[in-house]
Amino acid sequence: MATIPTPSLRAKDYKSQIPPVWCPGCGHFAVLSALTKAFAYLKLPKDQLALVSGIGCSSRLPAYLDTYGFHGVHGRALAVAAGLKTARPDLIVIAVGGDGDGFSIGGNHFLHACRRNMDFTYIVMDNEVYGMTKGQASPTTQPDWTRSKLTPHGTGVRRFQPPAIALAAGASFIARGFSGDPTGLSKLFVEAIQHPGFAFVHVLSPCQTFRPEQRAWKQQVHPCSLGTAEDPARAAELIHRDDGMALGVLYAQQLPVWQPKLTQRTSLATIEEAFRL
Amino acid sequence: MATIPTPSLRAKDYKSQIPPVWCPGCGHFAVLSALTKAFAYLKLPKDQLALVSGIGCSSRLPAYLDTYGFHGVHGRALAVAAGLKTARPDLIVIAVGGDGDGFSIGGNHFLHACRRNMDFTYIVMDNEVYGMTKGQASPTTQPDWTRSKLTPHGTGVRRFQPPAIALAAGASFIARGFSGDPTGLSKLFVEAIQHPGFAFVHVLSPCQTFRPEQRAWKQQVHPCSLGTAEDPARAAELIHRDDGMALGVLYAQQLPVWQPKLTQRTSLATIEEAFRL
Amino acid sequence: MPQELPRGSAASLSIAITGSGGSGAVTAGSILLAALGKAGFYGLMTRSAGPQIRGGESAAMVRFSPEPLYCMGDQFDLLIALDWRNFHRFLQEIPLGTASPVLYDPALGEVPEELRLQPRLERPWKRRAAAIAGGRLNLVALGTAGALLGLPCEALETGVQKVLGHKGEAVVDSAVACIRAGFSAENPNLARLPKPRPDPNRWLLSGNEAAALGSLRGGVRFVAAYPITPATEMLEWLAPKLEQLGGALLQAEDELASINMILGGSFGGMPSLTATSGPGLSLMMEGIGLAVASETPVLVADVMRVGPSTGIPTKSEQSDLHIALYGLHGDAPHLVLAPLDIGDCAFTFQWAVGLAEQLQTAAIVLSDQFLGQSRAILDPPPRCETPLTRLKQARERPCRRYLYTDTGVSPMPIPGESPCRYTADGLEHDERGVPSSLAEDHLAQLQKRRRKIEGFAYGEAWAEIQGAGPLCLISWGSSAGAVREAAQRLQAAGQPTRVILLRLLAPLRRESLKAALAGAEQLFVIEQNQTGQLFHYLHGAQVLPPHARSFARPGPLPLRPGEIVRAVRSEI
Amino acid sequence: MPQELPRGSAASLSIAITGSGGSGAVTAGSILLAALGKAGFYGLMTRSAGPQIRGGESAAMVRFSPEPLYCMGDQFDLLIALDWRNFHRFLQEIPLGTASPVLYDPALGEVPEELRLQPRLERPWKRRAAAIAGGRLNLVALGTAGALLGLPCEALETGVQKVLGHKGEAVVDSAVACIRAGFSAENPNLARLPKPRPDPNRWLLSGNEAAALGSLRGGVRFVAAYPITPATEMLEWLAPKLEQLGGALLQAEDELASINMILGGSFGGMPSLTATSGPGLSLMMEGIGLAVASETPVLVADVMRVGPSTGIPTKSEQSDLHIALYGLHGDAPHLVLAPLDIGDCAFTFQWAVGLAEQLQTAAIVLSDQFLGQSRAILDPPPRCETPLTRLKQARERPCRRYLYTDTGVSPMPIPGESPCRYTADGLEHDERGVPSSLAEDHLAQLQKRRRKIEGFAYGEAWAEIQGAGPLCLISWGSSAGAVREAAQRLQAAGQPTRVILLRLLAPLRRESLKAALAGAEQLFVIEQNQTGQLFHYLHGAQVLPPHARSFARPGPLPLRPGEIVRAVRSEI
Ligand SMILES: Cc1ncc(C[n+]2csc(CCOP(=O)(O)OP(=O)(O)O)c2C)c(N)n1
Ligand SMILES: Cc1ncc(C[n+]2csc(CCOP(=O)(O)OP(=O)(O)O)c2C)c(N)n1
Ligand code: SF4
Ligand code: SF4
Ligand SMILES: [Mg+2]
Ligand SMILES: [Mg+2]
Repeated sequence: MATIPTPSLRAKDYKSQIPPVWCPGCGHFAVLSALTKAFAYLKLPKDQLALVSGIGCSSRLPAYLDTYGFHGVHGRALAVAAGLKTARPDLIVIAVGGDGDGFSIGGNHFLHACRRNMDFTYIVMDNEVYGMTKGQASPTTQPDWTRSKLTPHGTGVRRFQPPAIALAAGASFIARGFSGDPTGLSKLFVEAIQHPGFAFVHVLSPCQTFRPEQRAWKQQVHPCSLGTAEDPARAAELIHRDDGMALGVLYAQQLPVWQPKLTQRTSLATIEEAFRL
Repeated sequence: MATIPTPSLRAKDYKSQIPPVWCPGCGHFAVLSALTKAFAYLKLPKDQLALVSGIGCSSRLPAYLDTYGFHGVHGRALAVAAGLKTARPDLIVIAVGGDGDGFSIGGNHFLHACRRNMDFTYIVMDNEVYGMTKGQASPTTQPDWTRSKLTPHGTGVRRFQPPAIALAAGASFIARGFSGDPTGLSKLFVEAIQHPGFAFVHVLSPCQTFRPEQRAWKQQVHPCSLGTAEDPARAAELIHRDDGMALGVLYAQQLPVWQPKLTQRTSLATIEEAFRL
Repeated sequence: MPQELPRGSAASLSIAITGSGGSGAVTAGSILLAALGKAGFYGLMTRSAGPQIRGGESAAMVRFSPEPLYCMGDQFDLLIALDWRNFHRFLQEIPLGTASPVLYDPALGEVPEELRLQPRLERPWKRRAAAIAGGRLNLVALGTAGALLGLPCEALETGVQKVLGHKGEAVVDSAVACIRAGFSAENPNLARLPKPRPDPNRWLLSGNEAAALGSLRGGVRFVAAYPITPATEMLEWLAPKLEQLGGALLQAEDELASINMILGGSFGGMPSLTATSGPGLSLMMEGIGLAVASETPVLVADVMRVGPSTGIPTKSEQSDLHIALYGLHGDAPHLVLAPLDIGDCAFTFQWAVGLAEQLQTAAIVLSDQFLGQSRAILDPPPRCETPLTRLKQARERPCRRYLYTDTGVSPMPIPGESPCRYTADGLEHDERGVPSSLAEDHLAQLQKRRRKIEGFAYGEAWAEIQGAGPLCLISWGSSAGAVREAAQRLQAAGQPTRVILLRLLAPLRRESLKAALAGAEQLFVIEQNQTGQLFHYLHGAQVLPPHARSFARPGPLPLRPGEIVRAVRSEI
Repeated sequence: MPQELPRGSAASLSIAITGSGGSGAVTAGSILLAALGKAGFYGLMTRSAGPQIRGGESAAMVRFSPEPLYCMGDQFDLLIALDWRNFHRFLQEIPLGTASPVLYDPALGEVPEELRLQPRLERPWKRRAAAIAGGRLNLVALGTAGALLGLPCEALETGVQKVLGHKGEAVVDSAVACIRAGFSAENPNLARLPKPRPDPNRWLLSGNEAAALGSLRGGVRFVAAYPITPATEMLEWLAPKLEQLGGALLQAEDELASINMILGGSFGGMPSLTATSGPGLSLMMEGIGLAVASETPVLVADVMRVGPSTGIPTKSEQSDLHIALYGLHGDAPHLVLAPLDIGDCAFTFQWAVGLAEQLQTAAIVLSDQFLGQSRAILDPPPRCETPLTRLKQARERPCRRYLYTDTGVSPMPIPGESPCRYTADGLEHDERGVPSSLAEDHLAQLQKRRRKIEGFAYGEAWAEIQGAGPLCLISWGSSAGAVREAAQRLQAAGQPTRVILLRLLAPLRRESLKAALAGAEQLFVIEQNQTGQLFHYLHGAQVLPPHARSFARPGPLPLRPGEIVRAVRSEI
């Protein structure tokens, strides 16, 4: 079936009819909206958009868009996205999820997605907690956060630094947004989608229910003043100095993109010939 | 049974009777020897040593030592080691394995072991190939290495940089050794075992069979001239400039070690009381 | 010896409290349950929530009786509606008796169409709550309900103290005022139950807590786990308790880590456990296989939820039996157990830890969302008194860790405690643990691992057997409660009935089960899944006669005694 | 209609070539196999190696016959020993007939004690090889053996060209000189077989290659996988071929990635596959469950090795049947198939891809190390001609992706190709894919997923049925070869025998199987594992009479026709 040419779509045309299960005030709402604005700005055809996610409050996002979506299992969104993009380079693929999904159970795929540098976008809604399972510490949680019964004295473990790890793993685009800054966020999504290669957007997206203290983020965020060093070694130093609250593009580089060509050069019959005695 | 006080042991006393399955000339032999030398130097009691590994040529190492050993499944050595050390802080725990085991399938545990900073040592024998499964590209393989039939044009994927990732993940001790420099290696093992916290030793350990070109490493290695910056941001820059051939301690820091105390403060009967109506 | 089937089920009452986000249905239910305990009743409370992560509509379902209870009833005798928003979500879950009244405040809107035939009891809760500083409608409603049920007001006040005490005096005072406001205007005029015998020694706890307690009793001191519904509360309860007992809980990065972490802890000599649910169990299968091959004892609790895949995380089902029995690659004998009720979680988990230790293997214990998250008032759960421990003492050096013994169990020295060092291995190996690809070693090790599991004397606890009739109901795990009650009803109706409730699922005690089945003429295998997983397993083991019937019904609704009675009656 | 059981098995010869590291046993075996093909024989070659990663001792086992062969024989008719170092490792694997000669060069040491009763043929290979520039003892030995077997020297030379051609002219010339040096001194004086009918259209390939080819025939164009023995060669063969055909292979970071990657590829519309072995399969179970629940077609090849856990990676066993059938949590109907011989890998994989696509589910195909790594000369494998494809066309917007249809199959629009967008989900959902925790949605979706798998018309390919005797041998997968040959022998000995070889294991074609079993008086279920996994499965499905017997024997040694015949005879 041929795709009908997309008339100019407004942001809200990208939303589906399904009401989000999110708590009132959850940061993920703003991510959803910012994403639809980026789609509208870029005039992306809905049929060509594929949103892929794992499990978590944040990972519920794909169903709230009127695009294609794949809501898979916990932690594997990047693997699904890599497979989809390999098989269908023509699609615009966007993986989304939470800090638990992406940095805890999904950490290995994060490392290897950064290295592989396929042309898709990864949006992590980081609320420094496992929202869906009712409030346990995630890799980005402060070591002294004692509100989870699972770690009543805090985890005592240093925080996972998403941009630093992405850079060390070889990512070519690293940005940070904040769901309290929807316009800025939307712009970052536009840049990320346009970036050729793996684009990682780390979004500070507060959890109203289990981390109400994150309301203070509004006061703590600030524009990134690091500059975007082209030299990864220099960028590494800068990103290691990042206080976790700097918004903007933290690093961007043009690097080789992994994508097989998918052009047929021979027939199966020819291949079979080789088995003859 | 009380442990018999260890008489002075020689390096070879730490070896078991089991003949290694390794190919003649395999770099892993030197790692085995250097390890026994470090044990002898540190006068470690054999009963208190626990070597933990995954699957791969390199992961076969524990059985070749006359210590306790746990040869588990592919990629999970660090998880086994973390559990063992949590339950038995009195033991000297050493996890060993290969680049495939540690950086491909085991990548997530690597990240989280670096963050958690428990007091054990992790030795990766990196030969930039999957030896055991007969020569496929690993995460540290050059992107243009075309000798694996699985990736006949090379992987086209940037290499995994173990020290940079370890640092970004929060590791407190990062060193690189070379199996062609057994004395230096042995010294690094001593330092790593003595380091309080997670000590990662990246060992260049050539695969004779599938990467014969690695014989040239002898000419390429050089002492680390980076200095060991205390400041992780500065260290990050230095480590990003690392050419992968620098030998020595690349980074060392005293950081909080994760280890629960394991002292009993109450009885189960008391705990049960709370269920009474 | 089968016990006698308890006489006809005692009278019970079932109450549902429903409300939308923030209306406090669950708080009211919790207070009610505590009050019932105080008043001398046994009881059971389950909860249900809408799809929202938090603050969505929710319902508390409470059943109580002067006698112990193991399942929810067929229908509800009273519905307390705190409001009507999203009430339809609970319709299926809350079947009302035709004469069951609906208790509500008309100020909060119209009674939904579906309930138009129910008797109505209208009360001005909203107005009364408004008259109290910090007043809450749910508590006024609870006062009314308590009075109608004939509960003493003090019992409700004790309940308030138990549930809200940690919120401070002001909250408690206001809550008590609400309860009294609702209470004072009523006379007990609902069906009343026989007078209960109060006993302050009874316990109030959830199955997840009982399971955790049983594990501690069994000796578990190390836990590694990754959060997942509905297993998380078991872990949350354990974390501080382990610490107090000199143990530790390690929050893992994923389930691959958690299973391998407990292998490490157990290798170090500490009885170790992880708890998860279906998706996590799937991820652990490789590690469990390593426990089997390397003979490292571990306990894996699977608090089952509706499957397949992510399924319905908050609802109960017994559909992980097959993966628990058969989910390992290779021939990998191990233990599978299931607790039969909330209290039995303590016994079964304790026993499972002991068996895993004794037999140096993996034990998978199948609890479920219903058992795990329901709270019950019950007699203190008995301990498992059989001493089961790990054989640690080795004589030889180098150690023959996988020595061929008559029992199949070999000595497992502990690092730091013995000079009999060895390397554990998941590769096939010889007696010393040296990897071997020889047919004779493989066969001998396969046989050893099978022998130790199959040859062990498990005693009587493998099943609960009650009654001796020609009609036989076979079940397992959390369905046991409904099956037991169905059997009591059939028996009371003059149909001599026998129930066989399997606690040890693997290894199947074939001979004992066959003996228990002797003389059974009509057999039903009853379980809460779609495909009859136990039924096929028992047939696979050739213990069932060809005319045995499967009654299998998937979740998310709980199995009810009435539907079992109906299913059985329609077939005999 | 069962086919007739082929008449008594044709005469065959079995040759073993053994040697220590670097002696070239496998090269000699490969040349011999190619030469046999050229000479018109059918044949089969397996290899065995010591524990060293590379360069350790190795053995090549070759069996050939003028008729097609599907398994190794009972014993070897000739042993060619290139040296004696570590020979004892192969003792169990290479049972020699009492009159089978040992062919060797006495210059390389003493014949081991265990062989002292065998006839000996001594040849001065070492000396002859030394006389040739670049001369190699294994090739001289091969020349001798070829001559003794009555092979034309040209056939051996063609074999050299095939196997060593890529090493350049000098190597080939020297090799040919060696062959001739060994050959010229001999007269064919070993047992000779009936004259074969040469046919250049025959193929020479391994089961892993055939499986890969079948997958391509079925339409697979995307593969993601992580290396593991003995599945790697399947992937290594596929990588360049996919590229030529406009597809791609992605080497994943682990098996969790590979299964989820192919879910992504398949969601994008490309038939997708991964290949692994036991440990990797364990790790994929969660992802396979997601394929089932989200109805995303994928094919998972499990090239089985000895289990449990890491087991014996280089040896064959059929012990992953249970995990393949039952290893998913929840009620998760899916497809399980197994190829019956090397050539059948092509058919079964092609069919499995089609079924997965047609039924939008996961298909697990159980090959094994024996099938996968053996090489065979055979007639070109037939194609599966039934067109099976994915239903893509949807009509509605928003799409009812999980529409309840009569077949249970719903339209699956492809991103970028249809405006009927939807979100696939592994949470339980309604017809539109919206997550739902309602009992009615769960039940309806469970039934839909079951209906599509169980209600499909699979046709005749579910099993190969041969013969019609009252003695019935039931088997599956790679044991089929030995069972077929055992049946032929029993039949030839006057015992009318029927064989039922199951290719489709799940869903079990119960009615068809029951029909096929009609009149069978003695039944044996034969398989290569310890616990009788198929036997229990068939009992679980209630298709076997109580007197059916299990003949289950684990790896690593291959099942041999003779031991099956003996086992059957001892019971009837
Ligand atoms: C294999 C597996 N393990 C655990 C879970 C339970 N689980 C569901 S969501 C979640 C964490 C979600 O946290 P995050 O990704 O940060 O998302 P958030 O809810 O905070 O947006 C967990 C642990 C699961 N569904 N599957
Ligand atoms: C779950 C699982 N997947 C794959 C394998 C196959 N496998 C065994 S070892 C290995 C790679 C070993 O490479 P490395 O860790 O670098 O060790 P080396 O052999 O090079 O020393 C692989 C992929 C396995 N055993 N288990
Ligand atoms: S629990 Fe937190 S993350 Fe989840 S929906 Fe609510 S506010 Fe958002
Ligand atoms: S294959 Fe390579 S890594 Fe493995 S033992 Fe041989 S030389 Fe060492
Ligand atoms: Mg989160
Ligand atoms: Mg390696």
